[in-house]
Amino acid sequence: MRFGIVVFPGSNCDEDAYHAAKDVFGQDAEYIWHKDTDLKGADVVILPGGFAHGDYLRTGAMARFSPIMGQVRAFVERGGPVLGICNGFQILLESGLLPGAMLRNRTLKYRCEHVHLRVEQTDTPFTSAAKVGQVLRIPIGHGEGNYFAPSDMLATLESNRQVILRYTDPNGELDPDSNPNGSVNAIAAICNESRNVVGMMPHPERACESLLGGVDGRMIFESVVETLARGPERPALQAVGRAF
Amino acid sequence: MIDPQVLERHGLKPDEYERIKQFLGREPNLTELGIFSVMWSEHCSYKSSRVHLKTLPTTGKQVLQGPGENAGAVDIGDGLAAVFKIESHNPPSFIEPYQGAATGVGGIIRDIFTMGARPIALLNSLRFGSIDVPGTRRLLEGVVAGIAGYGNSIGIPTVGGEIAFEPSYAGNPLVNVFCLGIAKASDIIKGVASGVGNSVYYVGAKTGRDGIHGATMASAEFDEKSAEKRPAVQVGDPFMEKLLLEACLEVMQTDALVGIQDMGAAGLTCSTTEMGSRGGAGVEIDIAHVPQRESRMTPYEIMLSESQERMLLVVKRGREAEVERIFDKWDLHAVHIGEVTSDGMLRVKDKGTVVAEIPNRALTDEAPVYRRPMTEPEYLAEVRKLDLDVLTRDGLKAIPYSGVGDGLPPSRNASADHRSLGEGGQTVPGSQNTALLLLLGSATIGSKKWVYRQYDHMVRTNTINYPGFGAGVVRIKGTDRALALSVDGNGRYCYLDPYRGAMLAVAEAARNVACAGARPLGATNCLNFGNPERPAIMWQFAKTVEGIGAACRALDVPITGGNVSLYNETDGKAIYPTPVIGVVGLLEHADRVVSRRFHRSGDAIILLGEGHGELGGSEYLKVVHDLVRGGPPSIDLDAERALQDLLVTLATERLIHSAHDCSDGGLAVTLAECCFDTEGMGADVSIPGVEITRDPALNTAAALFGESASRVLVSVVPESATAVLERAAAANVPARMIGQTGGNLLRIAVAGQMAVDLSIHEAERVWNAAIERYFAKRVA
Amino acid sequence: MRARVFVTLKPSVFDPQGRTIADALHSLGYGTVEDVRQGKYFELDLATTEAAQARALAAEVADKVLANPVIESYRIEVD
Amino acid sequence: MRARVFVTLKPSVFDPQGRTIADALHSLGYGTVEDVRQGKYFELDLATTEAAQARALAAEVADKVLANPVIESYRIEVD
Ligand SMILES: Nc1ncnc2c1ncn2[C@@H]1O[C@H](COP(=O)(O)OP(=O)(O)O)[C@@H](O)[C@H]1O
Ligand SMILES: [Mg+2]
Repeated sequence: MRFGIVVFPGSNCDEDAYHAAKDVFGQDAEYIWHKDTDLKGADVVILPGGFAHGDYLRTGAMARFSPIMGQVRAFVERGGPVLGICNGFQILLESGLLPGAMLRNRTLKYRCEHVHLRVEQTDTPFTSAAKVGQVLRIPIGHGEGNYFAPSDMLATLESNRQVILRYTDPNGELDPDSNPNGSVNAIAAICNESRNVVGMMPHPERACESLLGGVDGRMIFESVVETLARGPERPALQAVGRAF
Repeated sequence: MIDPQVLERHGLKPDEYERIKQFLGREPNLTELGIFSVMWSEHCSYKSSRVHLKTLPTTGKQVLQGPGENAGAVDIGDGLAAVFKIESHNPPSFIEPYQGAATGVGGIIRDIFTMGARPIALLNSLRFGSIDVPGTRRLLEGVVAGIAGYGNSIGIPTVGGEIAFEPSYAGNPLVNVFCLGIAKASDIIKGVASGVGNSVYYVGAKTGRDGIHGATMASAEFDEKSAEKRPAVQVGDPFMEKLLLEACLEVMQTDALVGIQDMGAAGLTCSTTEMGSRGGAGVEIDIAHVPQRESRMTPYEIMLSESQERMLLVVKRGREAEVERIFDKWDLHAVHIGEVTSDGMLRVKDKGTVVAEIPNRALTDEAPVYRRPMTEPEYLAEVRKLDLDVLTRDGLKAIPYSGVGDGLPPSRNASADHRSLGEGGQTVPGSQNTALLLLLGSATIGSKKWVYRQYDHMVRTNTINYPGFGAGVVRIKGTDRALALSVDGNGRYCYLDPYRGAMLAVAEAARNVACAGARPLGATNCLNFGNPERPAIMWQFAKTVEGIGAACRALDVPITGGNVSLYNETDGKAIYPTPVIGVVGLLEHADRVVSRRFHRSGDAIILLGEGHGELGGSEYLKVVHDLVRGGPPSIDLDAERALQDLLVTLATERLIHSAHDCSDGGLAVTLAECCFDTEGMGADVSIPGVEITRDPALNTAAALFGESASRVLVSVVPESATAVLERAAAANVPARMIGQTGGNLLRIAVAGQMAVDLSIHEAERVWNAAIERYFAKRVA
Repeated sequence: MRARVFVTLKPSVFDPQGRTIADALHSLGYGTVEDVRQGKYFELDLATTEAAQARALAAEVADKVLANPVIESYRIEVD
Repeated sequence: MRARVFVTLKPSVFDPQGRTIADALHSLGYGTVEDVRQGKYFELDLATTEAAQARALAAEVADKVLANPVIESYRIEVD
């Protein structure tokens, strides 16, 4: 199966996502330049981390106008799986493919470190290999990962079970000190209503090889590889995740 | 029109002006004078340092590129080269910490990718005044944010560094940044202009009036009036640099390129003349074609501007369209501004009219070189005296400390006189515990997590030893190998003895790399000093270079490049002489990397090397007794070499679980650091005593906190302990088993007497808070 | 003409920068500064000489690019 | 009272952010937006009812905290 990795000017985790897909998981991978007009036959699209257009103005604010985003939108509408990692998540928010917005980290500082995440939902193509409640240790690296949604939007997100990962302590318990950026409801990842688009601030591609200090990010890639291998029909809905 | 005031403003001496006239056979015009002034500035010409730098060892079979190019390179096998260099950005970072540090990072990255190498790691070495002085925190916060802002955005991980706080840097913080890149050994690209008729291209940001005379500023002391002289600050544009980086690397895949250089200090002037001079050619440009950000810029301004993120390229004639197309893809517009000529001249035109015409050679090879007078500084005789008996009267017993129950780690008020604080008179129980906590909680020794957490240290998914765990280590994708990197220097040591201090800096950087299991291959150096026109400073400089040379020869780490930053003075007070050494080492097997932290409970702890209780110049004397005195530790370079070779062997044979070198704070601090980030694993050790005075407590302190060189703590599974001791014996390295890991306490007995007995949890909390606590309130 | 666009976080959105500055000012003794909100400010040079046109253009650009309607609102001045 | 402080980069200082935004607007077809400069905008709530006092306080705060005098200048409005 083929991963399409979109490269915006200023993307800087594009090679990392490519390396994970191709070298670690042995899948086909293609870079897709932001001015390209087709997705090169990708079965799954990754919007990688980085600083598209320098993240000047607002993170992701200018990338959403890139020509390729029209194709990404059409792919989403066809039900294709799309993963936005870090800056990719921010771009999905700015494009309206996911709800909400990012604010600067509560500490106003960029933060790069490992965090713990609790898996809340497994009926997405990127978490299907996980168990609800499972705790993952995956690094973050961002200055603007403080997820925000107005209260009504937030209520909808929660009741639709669109919150996929939350920041927790190592035992999977919510704890303000374990929330690295101040995200509302400790949200680290969400999906869209049709559940085929996932945005996450942590970097799973940085946690796929034991040499790099952890392999908990593999689950994200394994999920989508399995999901696509299983064919077009959707995985059965799993048990509802823990309520917030 | 060129009167003495004009000359002075250009930092040119009357005799230098006479030489200029001789070269030209006429009076220069103002543009030409400006060009001479920047090219003959200390920063570009190395006129005071050159004679000394020439003595450094720069060759070796691993060296692919020595000093003289934009960066040095060493062979790392598999047909690959490690390209690396260090650069200072001290005065700009004092004026505007964020932008100063950010543009420093931008500059060193350009130096690396101009060589055809993809930059894959950054390090930084920082010096500030005491952390409890108000101005320091603003500088620290700005500098760290600037390094983060640029490096994170462009996507190059910052994998290590060092920071020290000393009053001598209060008015002159040091910001040294190191960058490493990887290139195909056969594809290293040079900064040359050659081939008459080849095209000269300008690409990148437009030229503005920023940073004009930055190079001469970097060569002049600060004084009260410098506030007025402040040139416009350069603002970094990491996004532009990212585009340049990708586009230039793509252009380099073609063979359309002859040479390339970034426009750093002295901008267009320096890049045109240096490229021409390396290629034995001339360069002719027309500044009317130079993209300009501001209107009505003069030739003088355009030639001297230091706007960031600009590159100069020489492209083969006929291949221009290919190159332009690649830049267009990245939304960059490469502009043809001139060509290579045969006459060896730098010729600058403005819409066809010649506005400057100077032989390249006069600006580069023939720039002035000075053998400045040197004398041993007077302060040395005094500071070398260390009377330990004075300490025993009112030192050790005087530590004002009442535990950490208040939630705050101990700290000494730097401005308070410790003597008066000690008037209570009686011995504090557990005074060695207290001293250890004071050291762990001091900003220079404490955890730097507050700093490196702001740096993306994982992007590019190569980092296998994170900052905070010893040397930074990055694997080389597509091979089994990895590179270990460390930058080190101790200004206090060099202040007390520049020759020995410099040797210790080289030894420490190489030792840190060897602790990771890597064989040191090469080094780069950044020499930060005061005003070289003062004989005492020049003496410090010369001794330092001698020391670096001696150590690099003995350890077989040739110097492949570096940077000199002089005039680091405020109101006539110089910084500590501060060489910073960056060493790159090679691990044949990435998965055999070793880090500082203990791995497993029940492991044997072995001390390699021997302590002699050397307290001169130590952190202990500074932090606990407020004293900067004595000679720094002695060093036997042969013993150091043997130790480093042994470390590589032990790692390669997978005999050790961890390795950490004893430096600042001595064995006790090192041992504590081995316990940190292990979820509270302790250690129980017993070390021999030393006898340096009659006072038993001070002898104990010397055994714990003395900073004798060439020592490393390793941990090993008990079954391997004998093998390790045997390898050490065979290598002629003193080694002794001193205890084992386990429990949740750090217990150290000295000469059979329990001297330190602390909970790791407590010690780690103090260490973690050392810097963070000064910023904790700022969290919203 | 020049248009000025002020983008601020909506009142319901927590403003970490404003909060931090307010705290810093308090610790410096500026208790009279009760609250601080931080926003962005843009100066647009427009190739038009009509105020109404300038305002409309600035509003379009603000809607589309300069402000994120989920968290921000904006105000325009033209002179 | 409320004071508004506008902080902008001094004219001689390069504003890469403004430049990049302008470029983006051009590629979106907004050629009439000739240039963009980006700055910061602060709203200060002040516990004072006198305009002169408010202005003086805002200026002091801008000097000390809000603006970086090396590269930025500021302007104050009070209402
Ligand atoms: N400015 C910095 N940037 C990144 N990492 C740093 C910085 N300062 C210190 N570190 C990291 O903290 C650890 C301790 O630094 P240092 O005390 O200099 O170590 P050592 O004593 O082994 O030389 C190292 O791993 C180093 O890389
Ligand atoms: Mg060090």
